[in-house]
Amino acid sequence: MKTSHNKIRVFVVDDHAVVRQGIKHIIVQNADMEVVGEASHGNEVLEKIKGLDIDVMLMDIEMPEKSGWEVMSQMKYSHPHLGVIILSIFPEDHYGVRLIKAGASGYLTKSSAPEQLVQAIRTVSGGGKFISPSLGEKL
Amino acid sequence: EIKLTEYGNQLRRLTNQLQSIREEEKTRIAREVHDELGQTLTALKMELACLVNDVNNGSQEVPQRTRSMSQLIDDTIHSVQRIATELRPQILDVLGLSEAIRWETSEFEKRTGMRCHITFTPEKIILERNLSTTLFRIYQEAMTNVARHSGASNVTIQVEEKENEVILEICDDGRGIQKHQLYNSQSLGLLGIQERARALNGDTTIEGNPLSGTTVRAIIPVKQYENIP
Amino acid sequence: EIKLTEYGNQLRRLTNQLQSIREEEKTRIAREVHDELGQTLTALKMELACLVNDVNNGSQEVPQRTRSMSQLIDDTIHSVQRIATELRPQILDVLGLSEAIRWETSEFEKRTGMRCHITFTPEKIILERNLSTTLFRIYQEAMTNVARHSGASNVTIQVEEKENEVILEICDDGRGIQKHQLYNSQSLGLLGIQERARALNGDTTIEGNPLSGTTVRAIIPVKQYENIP
Ligand SMILES: Nc1ncnc2c1ncn2[C@@H]1O[C@H](COP(=O)(O)OP(=O)(O)OP(=O)(O)O)[C@@H](O)[C@H]1O
Ligand SMILES: Nc1ncnc2c1ncn2[C@@H]1O[C@H](COP(=O)(O)OP(=O)(O)OP(=O)(O)O)[C@@H](O)[C@H]1O
Ligand SMILES: [K+]
Ligand SMILES: [Mg+2]
Ligand SMILES: [Mg+2]
Ligand SMILES: [Mg+2]
Repeated sequence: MKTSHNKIRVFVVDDHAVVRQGIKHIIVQNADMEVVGEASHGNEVLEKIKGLDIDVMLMDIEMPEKSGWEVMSQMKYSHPHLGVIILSIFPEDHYGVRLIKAGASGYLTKSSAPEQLVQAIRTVSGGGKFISPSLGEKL
Repeated sequence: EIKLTEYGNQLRRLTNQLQSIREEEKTRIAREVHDELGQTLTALKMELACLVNDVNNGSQEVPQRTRSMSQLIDDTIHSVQRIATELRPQILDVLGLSEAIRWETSEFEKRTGMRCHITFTPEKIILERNLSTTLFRIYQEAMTNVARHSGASNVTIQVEEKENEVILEICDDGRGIQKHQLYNSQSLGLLGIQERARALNGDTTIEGNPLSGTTVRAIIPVKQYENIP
Repeated sequence: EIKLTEYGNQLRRLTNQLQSIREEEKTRIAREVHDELGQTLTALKMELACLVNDVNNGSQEVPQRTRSMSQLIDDTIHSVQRIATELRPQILDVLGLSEAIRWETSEFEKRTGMRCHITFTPEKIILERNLSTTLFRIYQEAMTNVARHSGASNVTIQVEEKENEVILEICDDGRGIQKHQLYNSQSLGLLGIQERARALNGDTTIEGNPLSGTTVRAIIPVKQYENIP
């Protein structure tokens, strides 16, 4: 379900404010999407998304205390249909394959994010999986 | 001067070696951080200044400039990853011991050409941080020895979690470590393995045989936190 | 199980402590490198992508964007310097022991409010790298103790180079370390000082007195490279 403006509603999770800022700046430049909320800790996520209408979640994997991996496995039950795109600073063969297999809808390295983020959000919001060509080869 | 047993002397050498390793490590990382990262960042800063000029002058070079900046940033991120992973694989903290060992082993296979076989019993082993770290470091030290000394073609890595203990076994089919190498007072790698296990009240056995290769086994009790006051 | 003297047991504890310190250090640095550097670089890359769009759209935001990028680069360079210096003061390699001690001491004064007096005899002391490092680390450990335990107002630091040896002395006018603290088997800081000196065939004495404070002295032979085969 989209809002009245029919924008893709994105929720951003990353423990670093500079990164969340960067993501927001990219999204602001695209008319078909908006950031509807953010969290800086794995622990906050479930609380903060309660009652929110979200199409896509962008989530950092490396966070203190509760990693993106753990949050994702919890949301499998509470939000089984929410598309989650995992962000990581590490290359795809490090985590990517395992996370996609574990149910993530996409995996982006933070250095490829600027180019691929927008496309990934569009694909995942339409119910698809975003798999970069290099990750596709490994799967 | 206090008299020391041979084992005491070995401990003293290990202590000294640990001090120098720490010193070397710090120096190396300081240099890498400073040189690799410092230099590219400085370059980046200059590129940015040029870009500002380019934009102001409506120059044709803007796309070219931003591409080269993007490349510089990627290189720097790459160095950051390499430095951080060498220090402590993040995967150990995020995905746990089994994934960390799988990852390192696949890198090991690429580097050495040896075939590795891994089994975890049960499939998913979750351990507290200190224990994961100790087991991972013992694994690393043993694998370094396999690469350097064994001449093996196959390595079997087994991790088994029982009710009260974890067993890590690294077994190669190489020339087999000999008794005198085991008790050699210069062998600080194996002593380090032993002391790491001991620090968590664990134990190690190391066996070699020219027919069947070398086996390094560490058995470490799993703390039952509930039972500790 | 091999029997160990009390000193041997202490060595074993020191070994374990060194292993954990190394582990903690690595984890901390990995995290700093990953978090501080990795994340600002990621942000920078995103800002650059936005800038490219800004330029293409002829947006008014270009100057604002490049300013914030410039700030991100500066922050990263700053972190690089901080991390590298914490690991190993560059000043030690570039300007040598005396400048490194002067620099650290002035930081110490700012941090603790204690007055420090430094003398170098001769004024300019040039030592080989290993010896400089050892003396600097002993100095750091002793100064940490002064800050934490002495309650002193004044600290005197003396480095004297004689023909065959260097003497480092850190002397405070605090409450004075007591005998039982000296021989306390839990005191790994002082044991570390002693083992560092010993590794270079040196010796340490530590004395305390409630009237005159604490003195830590390390005497380390200067290798005469020419005479060693
Ligand atoms: N897997 C192995 N196969 C055959 N020989 C081995 C194996 N592991 C160890 N050794 C022998 O045992 C010796 C001691 O190993 P140890 O790890 O203690 O020291 P090292 O590897 O020589 O040096 P370092 O202190 O760098 O580890 C080695 O020098 C080698 O001769
Ligand atoms: N300058 C000093 N003035 C007074 N007491 C001191 C001084 N230096 C050390 N001590 C005493 O000696 C003890 C042992 O010092 P040591 O450095 O070995 O251990 P520590 O500082 O307690 O712990 P760490 O292992 O972190 O260094 C201290 O706990 C303190 O009681
Ligand atoms: K938008
Ligand atoms: Mg993070
Ligand atoms: Mg070895
Ligand atoms: Mg101390």
